[in-house]
Amino acid sequence: MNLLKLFHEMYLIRSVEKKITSEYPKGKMRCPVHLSIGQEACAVGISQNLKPEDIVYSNHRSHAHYIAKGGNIAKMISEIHGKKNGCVNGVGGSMHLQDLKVNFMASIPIVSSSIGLSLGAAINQKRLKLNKITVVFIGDASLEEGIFFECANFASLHKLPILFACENNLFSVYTPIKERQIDSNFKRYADAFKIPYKRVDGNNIENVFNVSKKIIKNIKNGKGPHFIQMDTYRYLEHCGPNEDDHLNYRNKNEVSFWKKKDPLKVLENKLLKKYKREKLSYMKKTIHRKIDQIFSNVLKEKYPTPNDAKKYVYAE
Amino acid sequence: MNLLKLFHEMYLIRSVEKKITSEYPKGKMRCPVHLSIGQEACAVGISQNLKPEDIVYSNHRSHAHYIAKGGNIAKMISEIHGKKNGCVNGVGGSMHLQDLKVNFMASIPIVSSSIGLSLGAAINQKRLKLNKITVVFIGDASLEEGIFFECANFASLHKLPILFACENNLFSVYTPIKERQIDSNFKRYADAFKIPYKRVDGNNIENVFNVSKKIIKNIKNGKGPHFIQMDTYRYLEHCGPNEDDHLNYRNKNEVSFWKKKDPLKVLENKLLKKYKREKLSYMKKTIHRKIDQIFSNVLKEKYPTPNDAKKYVYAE
Amino acid sequence: MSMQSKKKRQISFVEAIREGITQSLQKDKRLFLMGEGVDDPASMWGTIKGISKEFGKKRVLEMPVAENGLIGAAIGSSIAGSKVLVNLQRVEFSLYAFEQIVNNAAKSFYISRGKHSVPIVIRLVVGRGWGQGPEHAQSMENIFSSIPGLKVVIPAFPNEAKELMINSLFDKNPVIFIEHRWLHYSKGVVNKKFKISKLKSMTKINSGKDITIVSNSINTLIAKRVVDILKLFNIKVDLLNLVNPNPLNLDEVFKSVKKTKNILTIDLGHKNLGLGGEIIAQVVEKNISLNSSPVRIGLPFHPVPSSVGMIKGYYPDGKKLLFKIKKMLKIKDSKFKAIMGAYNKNSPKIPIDVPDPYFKGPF
Amino acid sequence: MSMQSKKKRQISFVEAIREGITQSLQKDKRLFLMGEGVDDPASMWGTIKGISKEFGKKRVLEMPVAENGLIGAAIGSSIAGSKVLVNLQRVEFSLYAFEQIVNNAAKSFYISRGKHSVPIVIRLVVGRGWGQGPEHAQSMENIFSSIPGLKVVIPAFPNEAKELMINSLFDKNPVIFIEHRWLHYSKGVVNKKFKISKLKSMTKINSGKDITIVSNSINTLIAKRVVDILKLFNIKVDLLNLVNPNPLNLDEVFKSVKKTKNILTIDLGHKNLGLGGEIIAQVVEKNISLNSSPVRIGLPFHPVPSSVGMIKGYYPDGKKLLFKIKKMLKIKDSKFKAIMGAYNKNSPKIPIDVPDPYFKGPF
Ligand SMILES: Cc1ncc(C[n+]2csc(CCOP(=O)(O)OP(=O)(O)O)c2C)c(N)n1
Ligand SMILES: Cc1ncc(C[n+]2csc(CCOP(=O)(O)OP(=O)(O)O)c2C)c(N)n1
Ligand SMILES: [Mg+2]
Ligand SMILES: [Mg+2]
Repeated sequence: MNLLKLFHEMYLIRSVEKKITSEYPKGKMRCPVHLSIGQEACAVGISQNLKPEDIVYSNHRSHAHYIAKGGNIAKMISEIHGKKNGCVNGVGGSMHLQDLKVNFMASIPIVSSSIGLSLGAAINQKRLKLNKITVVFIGDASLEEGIFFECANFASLHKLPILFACENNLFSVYTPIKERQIDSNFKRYADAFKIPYKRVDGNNIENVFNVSKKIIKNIKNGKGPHFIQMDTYRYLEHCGPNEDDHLNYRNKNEVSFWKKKDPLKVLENKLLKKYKREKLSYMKKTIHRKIDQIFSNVLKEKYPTPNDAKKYVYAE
Repeated sequence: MNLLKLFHEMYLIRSVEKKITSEYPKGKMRCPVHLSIGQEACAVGISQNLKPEDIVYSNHRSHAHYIAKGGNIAKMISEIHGKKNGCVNGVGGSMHLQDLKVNFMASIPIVSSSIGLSLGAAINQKRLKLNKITVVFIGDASLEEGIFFECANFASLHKLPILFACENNLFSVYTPIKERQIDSNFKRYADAFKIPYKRVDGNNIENVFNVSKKIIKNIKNGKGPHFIQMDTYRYLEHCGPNEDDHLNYRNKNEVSFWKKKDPLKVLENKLLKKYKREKLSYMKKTIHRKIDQIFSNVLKEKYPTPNDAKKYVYAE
Repeated sequence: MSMQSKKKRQISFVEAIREGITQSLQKDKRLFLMGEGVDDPASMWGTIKGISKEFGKKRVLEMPVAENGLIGAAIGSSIAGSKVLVNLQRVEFSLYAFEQIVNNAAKSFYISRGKHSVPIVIRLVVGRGWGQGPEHAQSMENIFSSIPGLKVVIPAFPNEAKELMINSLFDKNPVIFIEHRWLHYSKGVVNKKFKISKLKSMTKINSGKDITIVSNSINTLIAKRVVDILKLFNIKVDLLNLVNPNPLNLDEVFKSVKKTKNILTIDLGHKNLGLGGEIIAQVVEKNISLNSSPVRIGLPFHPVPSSVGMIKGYYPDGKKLLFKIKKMLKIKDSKFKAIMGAYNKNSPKIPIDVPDPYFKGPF
Repeated sequence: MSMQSKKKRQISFVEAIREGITQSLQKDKRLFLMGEGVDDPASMWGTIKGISKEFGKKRVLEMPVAENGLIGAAIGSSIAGSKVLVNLQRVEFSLYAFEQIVNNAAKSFYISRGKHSVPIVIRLVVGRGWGQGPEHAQSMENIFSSIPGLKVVIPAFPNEAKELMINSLFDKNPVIFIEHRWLHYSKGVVNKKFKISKLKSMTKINSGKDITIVSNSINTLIAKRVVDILKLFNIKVDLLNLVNPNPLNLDEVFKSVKKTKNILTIDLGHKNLGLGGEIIAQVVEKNISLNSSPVRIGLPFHPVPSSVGMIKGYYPDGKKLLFKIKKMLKIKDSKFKAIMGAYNKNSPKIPIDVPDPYFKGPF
């Protein structure tokens, strides 16, 4: 486990998203954005254990998953700006990121709709003995849609190489989990299909990394589907670049509890015991420079045209 | 527990369905029929604990549920014959039986589609403090459709007065459960939602009756949803009046194992220790006479007209 | 407050919806609300704000993210005697519940021979803007309108929104209530009174002898702006606002086209297999003689892209409409130039992915 | 075997489908089957009988009763590089998977800018008979045809069934393959050879100058019988069999109607918002001059009842068709009587809820 690498990835994601929050009000990013600030450890901890050949599917809150899997950041920023050189030429916006070069197959904004697709990917991996796995990132609300259970059943029955990676941030939009499910321990669901289950502090990157490393090894060794529950917290509003705690739908203590456990802070404090502050500062500066560059480049990029919009309705 | 009554109900159902098998080849019943022969104890054992005000929903295999709840048999036979005096005027056929007089709300032929409706009925009962319950009869395959899980979650979250009454006859059409689910113990699913669960021999009417009696009391007492798994077996083909064991999709030993445990035979043997054979013969004869009468009356009934078909598309 | 000032009260589409729902909840104890986030701070863009406070949690049931079970439960509750208003933030979320809608909502009354009525209203928000993209901006009124047993209701103006909401909530049939996201911003005069009436097929927004336009939702606003300009040039449009396309009753369209001998339709969704095609087919089946070939406007046959660059020309707008009308009515170039000039003067240049200020009304 | 006898080989629609699937499985290793009961004794009315034995369980994946997950998985497998044939016994079962079909199947190619193609075929059986009733006998080709990105394929004859099955399986797009239950009984000459060609919009079943009829599936058989009778009376029909209504290309219809100046359409499902309406709208938009008002035949706007008593007149039949044609072509009463006589002679009286022997072919 390379802690510096883990920090680098998390810091990269955080910084990209912070840049989005500061630029968003200018009105150049004209699509809804669901930010992962606070949840970076989940995406990074898992993805650092994946090979480029392994498949990842994501949902509406896709930026962290995309970057963690190695997705091209410039293309993501272009996509959010609706530019032609975006990862899907501007046709999808933030909720439809994909980068096939790293098998980040797709982000699907309909809750749980990606689970069926992921199951299909895993069926393929098993049928063709590809020795690859599929990870599907889902939120806590995803476990309320029937399709999750349909797919969990089949995955277990056929011992498919799939990891259900569930980020439990305790909310679906403004609605707390206790108004939606009987409790927030998802072992119940995994047990229903005899799927091995682990629960980790999703803000603790070392934890996520270590636990998912073992799980992913198991899956590759043919042990079938696994479920990992990562408890974490989103800092900003469900959709958009702002804080929304003035709306009082979340308990103030809960918010500060989680912010104290900020995944970057925790790791940074640890790193500072081993490395000089300058080393980290340099890393950060490099990251910021790269991001600033991307954000200034994107403004020069062209928009796609109505003619582009007519393409790719049908394959020839 | 009135064993004679239980026997009477089961014998009635069995005889109606046997009559259907013998008359069906004549081509007067021109709709698909899914018979419950072999599974009668499930419907009767539960329904004998229900009040007329309690609501029942059924599926494609609805005859036993309908009769056990006290549905009008003549109207059912008329319905299967497509006659105007059928319980839904011939518009639905065997797969759409309903008799609102006894709150047998509907039979829904799409697998699991009734579960949502049942949840709604139970929401009503709870909201309006009606002190009634809803029973939804489902098959083992029903537990594969996502909507079951969606509804189980909500039922548990809101402690709704609903009984998931699952008849596990080990098959979905020709496909055995082991090709569809990881095992045939459904406690896993109930546990996922902390729903109290009981498993009974679905061919043992006393068992079904006693266990469901307690469960139904619990539900009425506000203990929320319950799940009962009743293991049983269908004798005839999935759909239609014939045996189909020559197709060899079921193990011969399995078939004879279950036939030995025939719910009627078991109870009849017990009754014969207490009552004279004549008493039972008389009961049977009365039942047959009633059924013969119904089947001869139905032939004189009128068909609905194309004009009838145009009615009730919209409520005024 | 005098009758006069009452009549003139202006409120937004959002407030009109909320007033309709609130008054209906007061009038009918059997009615309750279900949905995801029905009790949250956004509360469906404010359309149900404060309702759970006013009426209590029993009338406002928060649901898990499980549309199939949720809509099934709404249908089941209504069969059992309640009335349910289901709130979904996007039309796409209802796709998970399509089986329940097509089989149970639409057919229970039919199958039960009138014993099970299904008085539910499913609010579905459709529409464009801010790069929502291919899975958050579809419009499916044609699909819901093709299913017998469902009603489909589509308001265009604040007063209609309230009126139709009440009428839908007091209709005994399952109603798919389609709200265009951009209309939420509009304002207009809305009667404070609670009044139930029958759902009517369409409302006449303008009377004229030259051409019939059939549209609904935001397209009626687009058309109205054009109609008002054309009026200045003595071109008179019969503008019919098809608020209830299922069940489809086109008597008013037939009457209108017999008079104008010209028909143009505007679909909210794709032109292909849209309502416009059905309307035109029924008109020509009736052998109503026409002075020009019927014209349809609607979305092209591809998904909604997210980027502002791509959606140029994707949605119907006033200019497109004017060009079609020019051709149909053979308006002379010189006159048309004047018309366009007037139209442009009246239409500020604004980004394509945010609502035009015109849509704010007042109406 | 000589070329001649090869050409004359007659097999059933069921066998034709099976042959198409079998040959495709041989040609393309990426293809596999999914579904409920794909390996059972009924094996989709025999259309996939023996396939799991011949190709092994790896090519035939039995699935739980979970259509949404199943179709999602089929789409996901195809995006990942496989090709999948999904088998559903009734169109209604696909309604649970509508979200997957509308969003993921139809839009993945578009959203991924051509990177994810979705080569799946979803077989849906539709159709009438034996009291299936309101939830087992619907027909939804219009709904699937209204969704950009999906293809819809509807064979009418055994040779078409094989050809279209192969072409669908080798098409890169998601195909909804609609089989009418009654066609399974029909027989016809089917080429043994495996041949991939492009999906065409329609096939011409008969050439004529007097009237254009557009139909598909079983309605094409119904029309063919009428067309053959009319031929005896020197009335010549252009009979177009619309095998691929999505994407809809009506060039042949326009050409035909320009010649015949009369058009009649037959919908498999409800007439309202059906394909017929779209066809007629496009014809009149093109300002093609007509000698008679266009006519549509299709199912009335209510669910399918189960009882034999109720379905009289529900489905299109030859007589209804003849009456419409009489009116359109102004056929004299005396001549029409003779036509009817000939038609009746050729049409045995049989129950309304079982397939007419005519539908057995050979075609
Ligand atoms: C089928 C469907 N229903 C509702 C929504 C609206 N919606 C978008 S994100 C979201 C919350 C999902 O919560 P969760 O899965 O926990 O992810 P989180 O946003 O917390 O990361 C909802 C309800 C949707 N996109 N799709
Ligand atoms: C959604 C859906 N998928 C498939 C079917 C076809 N089908 C009818 S009954 C049945 C078997 C259901 O099995 P189970 O629930 O165990 O009930 P059983 O027939 O064994 O009583 C199936 C698959 C259907 N009616 N609905
Ligand atoms: Mg969440
Ligand atoms: Mg079963």
